[in-house]
Amino acid sequence: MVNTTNAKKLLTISNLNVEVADKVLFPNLSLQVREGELVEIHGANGVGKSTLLRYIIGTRRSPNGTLIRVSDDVVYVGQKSGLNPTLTPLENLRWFTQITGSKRTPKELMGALMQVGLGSFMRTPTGALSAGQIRRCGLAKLVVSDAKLWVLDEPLTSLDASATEWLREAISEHRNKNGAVICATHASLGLPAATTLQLGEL
Amino acid sequence: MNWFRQTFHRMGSPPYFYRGARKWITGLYIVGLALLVVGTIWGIGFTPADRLQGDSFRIIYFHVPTAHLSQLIYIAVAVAGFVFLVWRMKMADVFMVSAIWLGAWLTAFALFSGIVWGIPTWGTGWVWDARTTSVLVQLFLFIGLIALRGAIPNSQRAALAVSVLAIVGVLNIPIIKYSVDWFTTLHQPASIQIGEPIAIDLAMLWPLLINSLGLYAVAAGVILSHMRIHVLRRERDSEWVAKSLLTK
Amino acid sequence: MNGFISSFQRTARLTARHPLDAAHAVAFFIIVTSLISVTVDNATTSGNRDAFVIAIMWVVVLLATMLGCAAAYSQDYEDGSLELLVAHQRPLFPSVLGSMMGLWFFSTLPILLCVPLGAWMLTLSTSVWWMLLLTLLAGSIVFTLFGVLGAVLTLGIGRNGVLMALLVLPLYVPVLLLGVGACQRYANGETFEFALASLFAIAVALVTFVPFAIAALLRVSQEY
Amino acid sequence: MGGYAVYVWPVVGLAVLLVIGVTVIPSLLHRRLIKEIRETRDLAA
Repeated sequence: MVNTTNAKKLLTISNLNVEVADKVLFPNLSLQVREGELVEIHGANGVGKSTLLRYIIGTRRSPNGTLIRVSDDVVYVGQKSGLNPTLTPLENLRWFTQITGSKRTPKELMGALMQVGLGSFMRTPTGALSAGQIRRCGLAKLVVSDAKLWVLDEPLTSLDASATEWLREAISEHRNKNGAVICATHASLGLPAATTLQLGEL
Repeated sequence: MNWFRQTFHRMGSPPYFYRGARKWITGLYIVGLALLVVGTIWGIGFTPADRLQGDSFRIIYFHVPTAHLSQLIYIAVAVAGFVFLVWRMKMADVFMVSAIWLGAWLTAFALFSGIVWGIPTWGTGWVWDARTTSVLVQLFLFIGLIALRGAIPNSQRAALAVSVLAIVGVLNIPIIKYSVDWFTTLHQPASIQIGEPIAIDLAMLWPLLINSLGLYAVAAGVILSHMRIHVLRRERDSEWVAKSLLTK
Repeated sequence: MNGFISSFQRTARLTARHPLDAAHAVAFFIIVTSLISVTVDNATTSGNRDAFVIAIMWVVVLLATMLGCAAAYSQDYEDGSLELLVAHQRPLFPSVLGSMMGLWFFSTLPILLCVPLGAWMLTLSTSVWWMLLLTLLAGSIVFTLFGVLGAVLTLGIGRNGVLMALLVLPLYVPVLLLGVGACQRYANGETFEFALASLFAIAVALVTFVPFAIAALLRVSQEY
Repeated sequence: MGGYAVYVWPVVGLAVLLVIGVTVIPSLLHRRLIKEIRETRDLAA
């Protein structure tokens, strides 16, 4: 594990109001994420967890507060899969690497799909896969991305035991390589040295 | 310039606007309605009939002000859209919602009065000439804005979409005007004589001016009172609404 | 009988919840009729059958192109691809231009290829064919641009294409008039070059401007 | 007044209706909204 106090800051949020439909859900939020950290965001439904993640990946802009991401490299696995149901997992993954600009050979893409257990389904249209398989395919994005900061929204939804175990290992490995993970979740991932951010009533 | 900036700032504050607009609305209504009554009676009863068009020319006292104002409202909506897109000022959105309905009604009325004027003057109610066509397109643009606004439940998002459509539409208006002008000069059948600018007598002009001013005042009042309603609806849960309702 | 009554009631209740929706189809009817009317008007006064056919062909291509754009970005919106695109592509403009050219190439161009078939069925003089195709080439690009704009404006509302048509059809007016005008003038043996030049100039201007509006709307669609 | 004046009256009539409509409707809406807000406040209190 990296010594967190000396590690580089990847994300700094200060005095951000998390707003949904003109209502401030969580005022004056401040958060720092350094290399090697895992931040779990807990909180009840509708408290603004997903919204906070959207501020972090930059699809939402806030009128107040500041949010500084050290670099553009962030990878996001959200509630929606981000996979086109007509295309195959392989084609979807290829499109993902194209828009994020991470260079991967077809072999590497296939390897990523093997890792998440979709080896025999990589040429099936994604729409024909089960909910759990689609989640796995979404998580394969983490493998093919160069991003240092992983942003995960309820990553454990629909995952079976083996996939959960794989994700926990992948997160640990990413942290060892100076990466950081922000994860909105109901159930704690149960990994060591995780910071918890409780949204809503404390 | 300082007072201007201050007023601009305050207008963005809902309670200030809600309280301040009330006096303005009453004033605008009184002045506007008085002007409209004077202009209408003068126009209908006391101006000489036109040598060529007879009495039906009096329709222009209603047609011209509405047609002009509806166009002005469309441009104002687009400007408000720009303000909303850039500064996300909520009052700009409130203005847009309030103004598009009035704009659509005025445009429809302008079309209707134009048709009625055309029957005796041109011998036909409808001609695809430059003005009628572009006013019709403007009505369609207003209808589009209303439909879009009504279809999106999230008010923030609806406002953004309406802003973009209004801006695209207003940039299109000169192009529409140009193309319609060009297209309709293709075919001018000789049986129809379209509006040579009639040299208007000053006695005929006065009621037109008075009616225009009256209509502008009433329209401003209508938009302000709609805006008040929207502000109140939006802020129904806030402190100041509770206070102002209790003291009444 | 119970099933009939309950279903009728349900439909009535849903209509009452959004009364404006029922008016959309009516407005669509009126707008399309006006578009046909204004373009055909010229043909009826000149008495040239070719001018009439040109007007009809243009309106049909317009509607076909517009409907082909109605679903643009809606799948990406549903499955979250759009969220990724907005998060990672800065600026969004090239990406928008790319998918729009793709849409034009694979969905609009086939319609143009069928235009000679339509012209033949409506017995348009063969001398006008190439002019019709040339003007429609510029026209279809603009129809695609505004069609995508309309589709993006109505993203995630879950309505049918009628609403999108209401927003977009008024924007089609200038290009329709210039295109039909140029073509009809050509058929009547009048000077058409100026209209043709204006048509292409407007098309080029819109190709550079509209994608920015679309990109802005795509960002906005993720922002609430 | 004669001749074509018959065309003037429908326009004037509609104009009057329009002015009454656009001025009266907002104030009715405003009153209804205030009543509604008061009601919900009373319920909450």
